[in-house]
Amino acid sequence: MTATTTAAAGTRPAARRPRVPNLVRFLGKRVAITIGLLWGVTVVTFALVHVVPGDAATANLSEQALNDPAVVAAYRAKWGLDQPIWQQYLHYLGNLLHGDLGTSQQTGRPVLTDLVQYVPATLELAVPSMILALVVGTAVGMLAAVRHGRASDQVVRVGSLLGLSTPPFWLSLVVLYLFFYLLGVSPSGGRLSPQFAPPPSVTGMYTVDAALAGQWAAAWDAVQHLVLPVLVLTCLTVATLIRFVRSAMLEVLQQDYIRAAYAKGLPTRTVLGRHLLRAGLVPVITVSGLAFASLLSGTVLVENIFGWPGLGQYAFRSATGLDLPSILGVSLFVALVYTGVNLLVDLLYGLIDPRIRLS
Amino acid sequence: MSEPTMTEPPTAVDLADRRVRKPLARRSWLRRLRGTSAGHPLWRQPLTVVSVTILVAWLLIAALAPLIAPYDPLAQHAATYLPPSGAHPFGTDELGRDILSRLVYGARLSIPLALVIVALALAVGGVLGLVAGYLGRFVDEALMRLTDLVFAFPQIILAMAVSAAFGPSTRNAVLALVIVSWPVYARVIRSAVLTVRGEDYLHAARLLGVGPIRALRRDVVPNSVGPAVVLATLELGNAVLMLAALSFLGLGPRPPAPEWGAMIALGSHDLSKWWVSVFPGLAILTVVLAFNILGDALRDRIDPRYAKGRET
Amino acid sequence: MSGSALLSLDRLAVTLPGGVPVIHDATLHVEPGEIVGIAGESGSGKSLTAAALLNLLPAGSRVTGGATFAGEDLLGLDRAGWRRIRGAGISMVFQDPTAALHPMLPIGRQLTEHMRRHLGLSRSDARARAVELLDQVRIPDPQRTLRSYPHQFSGGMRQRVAIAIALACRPKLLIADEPTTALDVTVQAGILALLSRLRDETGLSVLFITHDLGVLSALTSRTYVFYAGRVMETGPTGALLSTPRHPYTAALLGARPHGAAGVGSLRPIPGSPVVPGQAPPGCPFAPRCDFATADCTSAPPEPAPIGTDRLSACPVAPELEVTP
Amino acid sequence: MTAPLLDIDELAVEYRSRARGAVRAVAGVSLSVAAGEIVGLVGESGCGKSSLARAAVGLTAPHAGTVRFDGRPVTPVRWAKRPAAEVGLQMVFQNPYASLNPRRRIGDQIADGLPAGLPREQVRGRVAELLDRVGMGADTAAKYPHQFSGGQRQRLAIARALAGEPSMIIADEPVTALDASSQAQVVNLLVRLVRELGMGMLFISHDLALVRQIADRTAVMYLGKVVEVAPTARLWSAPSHPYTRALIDAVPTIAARPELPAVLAGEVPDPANAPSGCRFRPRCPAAFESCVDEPALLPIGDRASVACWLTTNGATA
Amino acid sequence: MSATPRLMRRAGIALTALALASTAAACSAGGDAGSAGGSTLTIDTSFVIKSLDPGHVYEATGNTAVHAMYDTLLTFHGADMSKPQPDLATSYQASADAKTFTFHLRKDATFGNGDKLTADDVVFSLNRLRNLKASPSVTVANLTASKTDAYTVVVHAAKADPNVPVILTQPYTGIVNSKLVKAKGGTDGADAAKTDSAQKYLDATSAGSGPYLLDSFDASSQLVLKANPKYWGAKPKFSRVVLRNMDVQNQKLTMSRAKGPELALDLSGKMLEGLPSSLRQSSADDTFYFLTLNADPKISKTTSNPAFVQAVRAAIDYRGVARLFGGNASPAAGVVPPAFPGALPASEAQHQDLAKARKLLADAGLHAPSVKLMYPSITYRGVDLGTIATKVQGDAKKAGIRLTLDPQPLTSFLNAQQSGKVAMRFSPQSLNYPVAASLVNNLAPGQGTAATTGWTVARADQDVVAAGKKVQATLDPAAQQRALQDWQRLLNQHSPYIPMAYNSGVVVAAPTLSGAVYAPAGWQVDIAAVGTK
Repeated sequence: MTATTTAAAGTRPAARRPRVPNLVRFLGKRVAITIGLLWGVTVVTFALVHVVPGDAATANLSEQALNDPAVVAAYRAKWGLDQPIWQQYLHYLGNLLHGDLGTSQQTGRPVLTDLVQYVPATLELAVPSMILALVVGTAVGMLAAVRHGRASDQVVRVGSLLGLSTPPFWLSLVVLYLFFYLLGVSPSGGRLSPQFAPPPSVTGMYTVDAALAGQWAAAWDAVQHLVLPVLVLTCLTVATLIRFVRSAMLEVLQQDYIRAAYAKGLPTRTVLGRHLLRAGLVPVITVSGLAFASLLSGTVLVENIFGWPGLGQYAFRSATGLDLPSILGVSLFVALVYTGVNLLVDLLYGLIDPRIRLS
Repeated sequence: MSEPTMTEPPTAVDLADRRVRKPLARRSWLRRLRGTSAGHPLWRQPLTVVSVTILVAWLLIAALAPLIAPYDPLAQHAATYLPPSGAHPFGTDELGRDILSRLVYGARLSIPLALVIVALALAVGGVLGLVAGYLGRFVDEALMRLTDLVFAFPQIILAMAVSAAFGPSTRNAVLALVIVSWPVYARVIRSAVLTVRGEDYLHAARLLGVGPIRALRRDVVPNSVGPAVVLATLELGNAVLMLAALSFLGLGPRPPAPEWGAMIALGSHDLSKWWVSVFPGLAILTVVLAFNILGDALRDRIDPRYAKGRET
Repeated sequence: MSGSALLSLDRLAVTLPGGVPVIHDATLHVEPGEIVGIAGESGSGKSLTAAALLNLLPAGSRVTGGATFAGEDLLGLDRAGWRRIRGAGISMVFQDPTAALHPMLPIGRQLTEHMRRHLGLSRSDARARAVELLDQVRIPDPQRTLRSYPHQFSGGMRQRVAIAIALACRPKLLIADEPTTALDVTVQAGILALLSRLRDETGLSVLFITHDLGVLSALTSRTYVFYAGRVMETGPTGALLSTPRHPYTAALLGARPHGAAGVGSLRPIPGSPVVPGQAPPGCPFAPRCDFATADCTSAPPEPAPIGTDRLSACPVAPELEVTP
Repeated sequence: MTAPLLDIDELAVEYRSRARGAVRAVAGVSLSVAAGEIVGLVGESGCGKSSLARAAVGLTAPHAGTVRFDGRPVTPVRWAKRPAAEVGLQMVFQNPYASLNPRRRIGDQIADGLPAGLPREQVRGRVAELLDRVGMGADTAAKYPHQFSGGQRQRLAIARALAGEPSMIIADEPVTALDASSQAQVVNLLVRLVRELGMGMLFISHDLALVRQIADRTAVMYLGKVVEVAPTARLWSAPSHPYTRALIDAVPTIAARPELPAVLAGEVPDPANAPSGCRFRPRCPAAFESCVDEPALLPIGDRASVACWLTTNGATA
Repeated sequence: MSATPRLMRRAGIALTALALASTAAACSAGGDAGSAGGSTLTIDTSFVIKSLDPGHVYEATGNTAVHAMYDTLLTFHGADMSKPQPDLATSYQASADAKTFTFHLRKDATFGNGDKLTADDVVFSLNRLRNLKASPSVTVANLTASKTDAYTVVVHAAKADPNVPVILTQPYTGIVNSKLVKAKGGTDGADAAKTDSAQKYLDATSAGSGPYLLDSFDASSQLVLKANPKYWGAKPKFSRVVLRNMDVQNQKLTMSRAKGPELALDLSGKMLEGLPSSLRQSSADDTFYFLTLNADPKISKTTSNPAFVQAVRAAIDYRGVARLFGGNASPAAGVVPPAFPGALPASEAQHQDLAKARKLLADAGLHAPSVKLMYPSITYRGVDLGTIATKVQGDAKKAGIRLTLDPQPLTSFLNAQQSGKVAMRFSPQSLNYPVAASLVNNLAPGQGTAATTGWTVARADQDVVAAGKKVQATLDPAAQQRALQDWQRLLNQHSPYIPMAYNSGVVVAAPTLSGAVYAPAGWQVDIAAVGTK
């Protein structure tokens, strides 16, 4: 009682006018945090890679070459591995500041080039999955919340629990078995059927690139390759989303302003579509950010099974090859995505919830 | 404390915090009534009964594995890739091992390991979160940045890296999963501690001359571990899944351990031998599902906001 | 009771899901242009009565008895019927204006959306009327207010906005559920004055729910005293508060700080209020009542007339001589 | 007059808020409470009453000024254990649902205030005694807070405060969260204890009528400052400050001829942007030129002071 | 010296593969819109490639492509590994001490840009290769090239090595246009490892005289070769060759439906099951899998006990192990795979003899010996090495030997192996260059692999040492092969190596293709030799 009044007291629009520097300060702080985080990522990765017995020379030289100290020394000199670790680290940081992520020891190409190639493949999986999951998750979660306690709610609840409990790699195999092996209606994996050459790269996403190039058959083929992995990833994400949306919406449904909206004589459609959705969206956005992050990591296993040459595969290969520049590149990219998504979530928050705007 | 006039913008990682925030003290009695009317005892909810039954069954299977398994889980019989039959209800694998027996023994790995992972993560995260929340300031800031750092790596990739770096083994897999999962608990406990730090009962105790350590033990800890414990039960299923995922990638317990994820991996080489993968997958599914339902139910009990099956 | 009554409840009973009875045989009427009070402590069922009048009870609640509004049987309404009544016939102001306003929708939107629906106004007409309304509830700078969000206002201002929203579709009856409880006395005075003025200017009927007897005295013409979901006593507010005819009313008055100083002048009501669904058989107040007899614990006493315009559900009421 | 038990001198409390910068919730307040005295502190929400209470008891560090309890400065509660000499200064909190640890038995919480090392038997006896004092049975000690209603909890919280054998109690809106019937019970209990034990009490409330009922002296706060303090009867019958008058007039009363309470124009400004000069000036019906300067709180007779140019000009002139 | 796990590297990259047992499961994806036709040959392979610079190339895909772009002094035709054939060198003479080799170059060879190929280019290429100190440099570290005239080159080996002509067939010894490469930053100086900067250029453009030129190269998707219009030899059948990066299951799928000129390089073992019989398969057993038991008692008392080694040897179910690899695999007889002259006949394949194993253990007083078995946790040619290791573990258990499996990431495995501290390990092995005798360089006591196994000359049986020396000293091919077989038989008696199974590389080609022969020579298939019927 009194607490609410206290919070409300002495506030008038004039006192609340957002000042521009707020946004600048906010973004400035976020950039600082992000830079700190990225720095932390480089330190941790460097440390992790150097704790491991064996180094990049072992991973990247032929066996008989390893028996030749001259070759090993040459290799180490070439990649700077003969310097003390702190010097290697400083060197890396220096290059990083110039936007140079170094050269992958595995592919011999600049890490940036590798990322530019593998990231779109993963995004081609993750983005449609995320969109699908968001649409379905929000709709179903809201439905369950509105029909709270009824049979349909129970079905949704059990369904989402099942989704959360299914190992993604197993689900991938099961859908492959069903749709590829038994029914023969889907491709086994990869991004494109062998008879198609990859379309000229614009976005790096085959579906889009093929469409842009007017290669409709190839675009359609790429879409078919997307179906199963996207299905699996959507299943994973949608379960989390449904649970979250449902509980967020339930929380909102109990708010006085929903009752007030009904009391005004608004039809259910408006109350749910405007008042409920708007308020329930805020927590949903939060979880979407997290879900997208976990989706990106979920792709590792799914990429593995569907032979999808994406970031997860690249990361896996870099990790097993102790390819420090690549590992660092992937880690930095992922951390950047993570902070970017967080920032986006926060900005979206502000967009949706005026109370948070520019505070 | 001060009158916060604006809600702080929550960051995505605060999600875990808000998932299980403080139990409500004051609510309209009407709402409370609605909550309690649905607060059936655990055993009255059919779903919970089913999940408890499944879990108990698995625990029994794990405990009595030698009695239940028809064969030695490691024995390589002559006949490889036998489809399910009377002699081998779930068939045999590439090396002619009985899949049913391996499943049964696999329960001895997955379930206890999940418990260990969650317990360790809870312990590590709990202590750090408690310290950060209670000490605040620099310590808190440092810990939060550290958790950010862990969150910034996708869980499975970090676990993969750790596990790959130190070589596959049960211990390293557990270590890797603890490393990726402790920050969630730290955050939850920290935010619970922050809440408790603003609670009047803590102030009242301090005013009565209760020292900081005693207050921590009696007022702070008991009132802040609850959410983390609830979270832990919800994470048990996740731990089983993550462990299986690592094993699937060959980074879990070493062969020939009958780890379910590794068993699925064996089957993935040849889809036509569907039984090699399908049964271990179902085993994982049932265990995780049971853990999840139970965690849900427990949360409903502890946090009345979630009564009647409201989750996350 | 009165054929011309705007709202009349006849032995209305409400049972919440799970079979918890919360309101018993509530009989009540509101005349056009009248401000009627409902008094009672938390858990007395006064808010649920309000919720029942707008069909806002939790799903699965059961309502029996009679409820007529402007000649229409409320309990027989379908969804469309309720949509018609809500907002345009009966509207409501909630206790906590912070919770009752959608935090993420601009005030203009919240103020106009139901007007456009109920009154069929165009966007600009609705906005014009919104400005008028804000003016009516004395909110400065209405144009800017329409673009603002609830959090930019103080509690008192928010409650004024909520009242404007409630009045937008020219309802005949306004249910005000503890609208000033969360506010400071100085702000409360403003809201009370506003409601009184609105009644005078527009002929609005108000059902005013509060636990503050002083507020009742200042604002209402008649009062119903609720306890444990039952009407204990009813009558003109002045008379009811100066010569209570029910021990509960008297006890409420006694527990209230009043008049000259002096410790001990507060007379607490012994015991604790009844928990809904756990009312004792008989008169629910009997366990806390100084006048209770064995009869009181057998069956709940029926409200009986005292004089011309009062009712009391206490058998000893006629002999009751209590000074507040 | 002997030295006051609680002596607040020019106390200021500031908060840092990200959105508003430094907010001065209490802007230099002097107030004292003598043993056996009940001082009421009233004001609208947001005027700094609670901040004052918390700083006075040591839960927040004051930004400026001092608080003395029994002659010694009160140390803010931080890492160290509270000095034994200060345990005699206790607080009763506003929300009885939040001021008892939900996970500990009532008895244990009360025992927190008893000297360490007391034999268990004595602890039990003392707890029972304290419970009895607040009208609760000895069996209460083994129960948990959720088993009690709000009014009962507040009584338990009082029993806990009594465990520290306080000579001074600061009660911060102790009955605001309670129903009318429980309010009376708790208030009566507090007043009786203060009288019986000869304690002093600072009773903070936004309910003027209630304060009028129990306080010996009443202080009125507005926007972080005390604007008037006087013996309650005098304050009520002859308020000197326009704000005090406005507050009194706003209280709805039960009368034979109902009358709407008087309305005070405007609202409490944001403490972050307090008006210059007299803080009440923008809302004051009697404001005049002098009010652009801030009036000091000056004595106007027996134990009464007011900060208003209307009165003090007259008093000094 | 030899035996790079070249193929293992590919395995590390080729992740879990799905065996497609049914060809009925056809892909619904439509059309033949992009299928290669006309004079384009399509080669499907799982890319393992870092560089197309002959000075750096050593992985499978790179070797295949470089072999098509760069001529070498000598070469092999098809699967015949018996004797190097003329290529850029029309003939050569080896000195009796196997230290000096004189090559006579053909005079009509030109590079892609029309420059004449002379002895200068050969000398530059070979010396640059040595001085780059990259992975392939090791093989030629012993060699120095010089010219006597514009078309005569002398290669001098510091240490006698009769296999120099074979080494000079390898793709990395491909001859580059020295003028061009020098202009692009190349050098053959002693400091080439630091100063040479031509790799970037050579990754994008070919500077060779081979039948094909590089058209385009994308390390992740495809590599396109076009016929060299100025090629001195017979024009290859296909004017354009596309090497496409394709995972194994798609190779199987695409080959199942192949209509045009197309071939796949990575289908082997179980992946071959269910392929249409019309497809042409060419294979050669060129890999072997073996266990290595450390002979150093300081590392392990158990594995250094010859009786234990023999017991393990007797415990393995060789047929069962081979079966796990699929159709083309066979139980091993010795360390030389059947693709190369000098292999032991299949009739000498080893057998399981559990009774013997138990008896050996009992006689040696070894009761329930326990050893850790390390292996790289990779999937190789469609088979998880963990499965094989588990099989070995199961077999050993039957003989009363307890093996604990210790899978390691490839890198850690290689590192541990290098350290020489691994008690027992299991890995696939193939020849570095296609001469079986090269295995002696690596496996003989004190040499590369032996050194990491603690098998020093002092610890070795002197007969084995002598047999190895005999192989190296014998220059006559037929006699050398006999010596090799004797050496292997002795290895089976007295060495810490237990070869378990051979596995093959396979080229699967569309029915219309000819000349698509699997070459166990390092380049998998000679692209220029592929034609149509």
